[in-house]
Amino acid sequence: MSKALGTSGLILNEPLLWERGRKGRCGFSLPERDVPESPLPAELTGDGPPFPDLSEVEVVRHYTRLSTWNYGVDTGLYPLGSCTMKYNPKTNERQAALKGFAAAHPFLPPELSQGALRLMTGLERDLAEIAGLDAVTLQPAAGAQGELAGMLILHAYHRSRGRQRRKILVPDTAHGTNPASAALCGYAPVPVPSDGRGIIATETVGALMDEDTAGIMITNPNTLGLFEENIREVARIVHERGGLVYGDGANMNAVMGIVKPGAIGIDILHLNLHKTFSSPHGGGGPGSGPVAVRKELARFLPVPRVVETDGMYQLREDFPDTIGRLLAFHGHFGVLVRAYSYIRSMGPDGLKQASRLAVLNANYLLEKLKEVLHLAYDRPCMHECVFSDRDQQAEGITTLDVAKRLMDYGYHPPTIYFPLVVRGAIMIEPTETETKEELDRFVEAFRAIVREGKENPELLREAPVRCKVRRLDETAAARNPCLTG
Amino acid sequence: MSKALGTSGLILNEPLLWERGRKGRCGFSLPERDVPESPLPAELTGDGPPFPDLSEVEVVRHYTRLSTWNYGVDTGLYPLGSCTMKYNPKTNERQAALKGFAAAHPFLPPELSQGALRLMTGLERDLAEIAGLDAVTLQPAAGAQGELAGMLILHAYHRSRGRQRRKILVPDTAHGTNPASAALCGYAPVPVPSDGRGIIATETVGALMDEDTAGIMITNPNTLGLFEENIREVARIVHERGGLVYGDGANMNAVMGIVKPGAIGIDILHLNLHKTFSSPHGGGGPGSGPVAVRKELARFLPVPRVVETDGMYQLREDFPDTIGRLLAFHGHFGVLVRAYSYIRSMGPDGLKQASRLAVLNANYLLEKLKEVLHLAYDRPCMHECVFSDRDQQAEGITTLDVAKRLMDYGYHPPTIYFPLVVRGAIMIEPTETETKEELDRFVEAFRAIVREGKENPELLREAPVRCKVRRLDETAAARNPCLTG
Amino acid sequence: MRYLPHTDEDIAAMLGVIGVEGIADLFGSIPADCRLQGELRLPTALSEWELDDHMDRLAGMTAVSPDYKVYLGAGSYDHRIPAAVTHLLGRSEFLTSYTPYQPEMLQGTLQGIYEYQTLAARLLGMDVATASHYDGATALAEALLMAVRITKRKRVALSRTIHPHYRQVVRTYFAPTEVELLELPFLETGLTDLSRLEGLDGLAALAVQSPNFFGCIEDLREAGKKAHAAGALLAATFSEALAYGLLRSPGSQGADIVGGEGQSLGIPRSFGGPALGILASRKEYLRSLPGRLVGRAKDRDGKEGFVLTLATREQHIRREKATSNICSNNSLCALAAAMYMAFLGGTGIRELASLNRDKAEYLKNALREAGCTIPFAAPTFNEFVVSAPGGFDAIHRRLLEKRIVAGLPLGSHYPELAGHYLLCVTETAGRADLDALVKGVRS
Amino acid sequence: MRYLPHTDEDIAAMLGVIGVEGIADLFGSIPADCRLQGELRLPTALSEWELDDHMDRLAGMTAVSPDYKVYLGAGSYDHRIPAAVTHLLGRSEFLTSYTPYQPEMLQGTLQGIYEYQTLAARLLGMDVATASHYDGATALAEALLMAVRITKRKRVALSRTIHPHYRQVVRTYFAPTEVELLELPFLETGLTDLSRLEGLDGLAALAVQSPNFFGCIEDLREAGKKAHAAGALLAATFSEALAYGLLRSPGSQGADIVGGEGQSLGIPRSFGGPALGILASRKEYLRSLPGRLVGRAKDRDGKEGFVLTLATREQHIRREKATSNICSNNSLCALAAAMYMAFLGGTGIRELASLNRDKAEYLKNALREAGCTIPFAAPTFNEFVVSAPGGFDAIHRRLLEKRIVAGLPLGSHYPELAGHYLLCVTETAGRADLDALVKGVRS
Ligand SMILES: Cc1ncc(COP(=O)(O)O)c(C=O)c1O
Ligand SMILES: Cc1ncc(COP(=O)(O)O)c(C=O)c1O
Repeated sequence: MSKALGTSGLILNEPLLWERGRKGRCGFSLPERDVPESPLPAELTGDGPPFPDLSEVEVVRHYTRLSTWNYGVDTGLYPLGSCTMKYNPKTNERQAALKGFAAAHPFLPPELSQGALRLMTGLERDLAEIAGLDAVTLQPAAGAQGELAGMLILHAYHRSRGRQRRKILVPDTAHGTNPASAALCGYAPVPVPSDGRGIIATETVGALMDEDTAGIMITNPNTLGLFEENIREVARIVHERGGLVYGDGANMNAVMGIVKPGAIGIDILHLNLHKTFSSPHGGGGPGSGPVAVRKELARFLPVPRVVETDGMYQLREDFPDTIGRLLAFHGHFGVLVRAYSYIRSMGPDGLKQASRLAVLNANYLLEKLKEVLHLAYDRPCMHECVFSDRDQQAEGITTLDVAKRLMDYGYHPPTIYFPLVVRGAIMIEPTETETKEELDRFVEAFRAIVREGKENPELLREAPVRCKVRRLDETAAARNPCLTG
Repeated sequence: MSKALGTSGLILNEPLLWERGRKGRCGFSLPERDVPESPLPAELTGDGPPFPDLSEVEVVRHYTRLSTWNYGVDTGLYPLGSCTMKYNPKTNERQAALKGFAAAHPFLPPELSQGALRLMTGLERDLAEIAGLDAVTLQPAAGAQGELAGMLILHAYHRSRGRQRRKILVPDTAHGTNPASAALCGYAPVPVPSDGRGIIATETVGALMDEDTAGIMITNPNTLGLFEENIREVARIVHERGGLVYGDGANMNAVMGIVKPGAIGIDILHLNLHKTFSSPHGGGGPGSGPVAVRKELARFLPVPRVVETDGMYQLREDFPDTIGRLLAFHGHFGVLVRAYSYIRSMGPDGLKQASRLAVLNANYLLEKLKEVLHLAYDRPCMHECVFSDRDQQAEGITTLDVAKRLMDYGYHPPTIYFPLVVRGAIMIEPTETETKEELDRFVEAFRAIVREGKENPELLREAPVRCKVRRLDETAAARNPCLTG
Repeated sequence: MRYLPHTDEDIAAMLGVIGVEGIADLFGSIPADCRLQGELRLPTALSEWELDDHMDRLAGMTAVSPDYKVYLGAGSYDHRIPAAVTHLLGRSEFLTSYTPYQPEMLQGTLQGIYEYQTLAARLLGMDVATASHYDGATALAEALLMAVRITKRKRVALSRTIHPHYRQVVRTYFAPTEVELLELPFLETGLTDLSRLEGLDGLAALAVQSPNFFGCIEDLREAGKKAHAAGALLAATFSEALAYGLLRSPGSQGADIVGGEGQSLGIPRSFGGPALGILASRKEYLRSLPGRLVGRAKDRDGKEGFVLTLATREQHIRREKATSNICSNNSLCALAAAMYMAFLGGTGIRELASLNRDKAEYLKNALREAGCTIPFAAPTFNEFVVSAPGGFDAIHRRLLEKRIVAGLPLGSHYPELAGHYLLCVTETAGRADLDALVKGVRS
Repeated sequence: MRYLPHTDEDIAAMLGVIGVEGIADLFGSIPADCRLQGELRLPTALSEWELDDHMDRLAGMTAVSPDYKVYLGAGSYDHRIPAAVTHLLGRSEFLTSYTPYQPEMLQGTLQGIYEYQTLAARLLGMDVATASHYDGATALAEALLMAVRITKRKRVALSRTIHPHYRQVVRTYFAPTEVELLELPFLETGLTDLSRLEGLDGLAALAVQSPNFFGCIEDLREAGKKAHAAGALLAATFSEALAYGLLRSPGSQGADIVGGEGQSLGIPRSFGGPALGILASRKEYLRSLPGRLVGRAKDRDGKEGFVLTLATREQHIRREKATSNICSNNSLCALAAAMYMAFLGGTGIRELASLNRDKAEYLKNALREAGCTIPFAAPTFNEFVVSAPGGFDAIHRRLLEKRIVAGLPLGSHYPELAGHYLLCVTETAGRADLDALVKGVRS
């Protein structure tokens, strides 16, 4: 039974929620009313929101059907570059659902929330060790908010030194959140072009870094899947000229236990728990983007911070130099539980092995796929590799066509058209949880698609044909946006 | 977006388990070895079973993909006649998973298992009340084992009266388990033909019931969805001639709170918790088939029985007349928890309303569908109604073709070719949890299919075309059975 | 009520289509004297939240870990179940589907059960396994009924080392038949006295459990030889399926039919059920097997798929002539077992089984050192019988006060073993727990 | 390790294909002086079962019901979550998928979020809602940044009755900007003193929370009038979304942008996160909204579907010119909220909201009768401030001994309210619980 992965099967259509239901139904078990009514003044109350009324089974079917139009990591390979779509362990879900975590109120007095606070402290310590840095905040809600926290710390740092700076260096391979986060702090991003080998040359930074530049935001390994080999030199230059080095740790999955960012010149680093530390992406979030800093910068970390005194943990806000608060409460605790569970399950050896195998998988794919597709930088990669549609241009086939055709083959497409430095980029990050067999099948799918591109390019241009819908017109959708029903 | 329910979408192929994996992988977290090895004598041990070795993600994907080839009640309408495929409430799953239930050992001393025993007593009482009978055993594993228990009780009863009998009356509309269960007790089933109105005539029973006949097995409402109107007379005759009346309560969903079987002459009744009482079918089981009996028969019930003394519950086996034990332990407790949760959630009014609406739904379907299909008995029904393919025969279309085509429309087919008294039977039981809109759509699907049958019968004969596989050759499969890989 | 979707308008519209006034009119075919006057006397409905509280309270009234350490086996075992099994089994496509009589739309269940059949057969070294039976006891009863059908003989010998409840169930199933059930005593070693078979004629089957109820590993090869010599079938049974991660399989030792319990394979104890009857046989008895079987099939395009097959054995086709009355089986439990076996793998199951053996042995030795007696000398898997000078009862009571349930008293099932207890140790017991138990014995 | 599938043979074969000796060779591009010497100093790996025990212990060290009765709200609310929500949200197709950048293969998430946007907009009476933001505080901060962008003004007025943490977050987000943040005091009634707006010029936005931090229902209509008169936008915020099951929606009262917290809608408290930032606005500000939006689209056959749209506002297209830096949002929480709103329905949410109000009112009255003071006269939803002659601190402490957490002390955020507590009562509190609390107050 070795056949193509993708095939067609029965799925069910399902209307919009409000196209179902009948006034008066209710899928919720309303608690008994055991107190008298006490109506609000009429001028304060409305008619209640115009929601459809549905029975429990209708709602269950609605979402069950919707779910079958989706594709998750549990469905198959999800090789989105820069997203680290590794397997999300089921035990983590058990832990996060424990009543003592899920039902805990964030304002519980410290003596009534020691378990949660202890977990946070443990996770802070683990992440500090992995980052090679001294202090950690778990508060940022996602990578981008981690970046914002980092930029605010940078900002506070320069302010504390008496002179604010206006620019920040951002490599051209950086993720879009980097310049956007910098801009939120009023920093003008200065693009740093990568060199012919896909990394930042020391001289380029030497030429750009000046006294009005707050520092550099650097992703290492970068989004081409390449290690920034000059990182120590770059950091030296930045530091020398009074700047700080911000590390985007979204690609930490390549180097856990192999490189400690703090040891190579990074001053501030954010980690994506929903990438490296296995918490599920949930169709777009929630994530969690803890930030680790050097000792000297710890005073700027957001509040509250978890503080231990004599074995008693508590949340404290009395840090005068703090950048302030980033979320209403203490971070995406539910995500923290999952990351903590993952780290405890893997242990130091497991984490390192995960990185080693992530890099092995990526290089194996690189090696096999480069016979099929044009490899942007022909050298060994770290956790991901970037190809392009250069060799397909003759047939008028684009990266988008290839991506859409992959769906018919049963795969989620890789990240496409990013990083921007590679035209028609196809950015593949297999992660360590994929088997060799799966990678082999994936390569065969690519090979078949490239062949189809030559022999019958329409197959690609018309793709996908197996999904619930064919190619959707995103341009028309944006021209006439319909965002509510 | 009102369009056909069934459509085609992307699903993934998946090989057999042992076509995956690599020796040495393991998807299980082996506990630490904290004791010395103590190998068994070599002559006792083998090489271990030849299982494939898989990682956790491989197994997760395997079953996730398999699941997408399936159709459950949560997917859509499942109108299998005689199966009562009602919605399976999610809260019941929560309750059954509670550690104090799921992890409880069946041999726990009574003082350490009061919660479980109390629940069983509560459920016994509820079922006795619903059945209108005096004593209940929760032990039978499914409906068929309930029947066996009932037949054994019948057997024990006759033995206790000094003379065994050799025959038992079984209506021709009965489910196959009825004669099979009777046969297990050595009773020869004597078919009782139903009359022109689809029910048992008193005279027929009068003619067949004799002193060598142990009793009658009667399903009420019967599998044609019709109430056995002569039940009291039939019971009187059977009782008069020394027999007992066994009730197959699989169709209890029609009459909860409306008819108490014990009050209309039934002496022994089994209930299907996985039908009437909402526990999920699990792709074929586990079920649970409690048996309720009249006071006089209680002494024959299987052991152990739950007995209360001064608020303390315990399992007791000291019942000398018992038919014995049916399962290693005390029944499908996990299923009992679900049924108990359901009964508690519905309350007496809810259960009765469920039956009322089940009957309403069936009659509504009957009324609308009889314009489309041939109705076997043109009279109001109880919880289900039976049609046939009579009017399709001209086009050479069979019930099977219609059933398979329904799949393409996104519906699980009804029960077909049962009961046997209706040629080409199409037996539909919508249950109370379906909405009017859903029933309307279902009727439209039938209407469209019947039209297709006239205009383009190949569409039916080639159906299904949307499922993962097309029509499977069951005959060839049985001729050359391949049951393991 | 949230499960009942009908609004008053829905009901009115539907009644209008049917052409009756009220729902009550639909019950017109029920004679007045058949109708319940009044309402059911049941507790009033609970909200979802009241139910949660109520069930939390009930569930809180049973002794489970970590509050209690429970060293009970005897047919129901405490094994770790991966969170992933629970998750996958909860997929509603598996949980809420019916028996796959319509195979095109239930290929998931069908392939899953086909794989279960295969893994179960491999575990036991047999040719075929059915789609599942209710539990170990009923699987054994059906195995013996089957042996009687195959051999057309009327006598069955059961070892007394078979789980007493299994033997009771066999008795129940055989009560209406004319088959004679004999019991074979056990030797000092804890093993079946097979010598008692000699001279028995007309034997349909010999039933032996291994590991037996005392945890001892029986000599199935010898049992097979003796049974076959008598022209009978060897029906093997077991309550601890995990043992076959380590032991030679019944099939390799000569078993003709195997009916036993699969609860250990990823199924929670759940106060005794639902569990999993595993029923397997040699190929030649295929058509005598009771219950459902999944087989391979091809569709019209020649594509591979799966169907329920050989249904002519079953009650829905053959009615009173069927090989059994079973209809619903324990399918979801079979699927759980297949998942569990898949997660473990061949390498994992062997390691896990060894760990069970080693932990039990650790406790056995420690108890012996602590002055307890281990009456049976035969090697055991993860259960063993223990006593003490003057009996183990007082020790058991003392341990109970420390929230340790130190095994099952055997006296009620084996009067000669009064004061003896059956203890079970699985991978869930840490060495510290075991040491605590022994300390409790000593004190 | 069960998550890592590679066998030694796999690794060897793969290295062979790559043409290197060992995995270490793949790290050749990392300069030697960048490599970690030695190993990470982390606790060694736990088995799944050790992890379970460890986490059970940690989770056991927080105070939750039924052991504790916790009357805390203040931005995180105790509402019932149907088991069906938890079940559906656990479907791996929702849980383990990425942002739907490839819409054809993620129509489930997309339709689900489109429905969320619609229900969120309906709840708030706004034209559009985004696909979600992190939480209420960040949604408010983004709403205000947005108002500054729209109006190009540099002054924002925040009511002091806005959740103190929300105001802190706004400060954090605005710290690097030149925008001036003003705070409006509150009146004796517990409502914002809107008169302070008079004379303020250059105002970009007025931010008001309703129900406010004290539980009091603000006069949004008046706030809107005042804001608009000043040429500013009204940015409404809220921490208790359920209130809008009963109250007039912010949109109907004149709000231009709404940024608040949706945790009440089916999301567990989870020690404060993840929660759900709901961000909505009037149509005209659509293109200034930060974060993802799902819109309808048609495929090549004209079939309806959904896509992420208006991405030119976002960082992955516009980088530093984006309307925000947000990338991952709280999508799964938005899906949970949509499910929750679907289960409740329009009829249900109104009833549930009323029940919250009525239960809180019951306690408020009972406390007043028991001698407590209720300092603010304005009507409240399910939270209110309480004090007592001499302050509520002693009572709070006493109740804590009875495992009742009777609200949040307000002194640290509002020094003038030392000794005052903010209590929250939801549908989870039974009358008997409330009576017990009052009894504890009295004793
Ligand atoms: C390199 C990099 N940095 C930052 C981010 C932003 O992280 P988040 O989506 O958690 O905000 C991403 C996300 O894809 C990323 O790939
Ligand atoms: C009328 C009737 N009786 C008995 C049974 C047997 O029940 P079970 O499958 O639980 O053994 C069924 C099952 O379909 C049935 O419909």
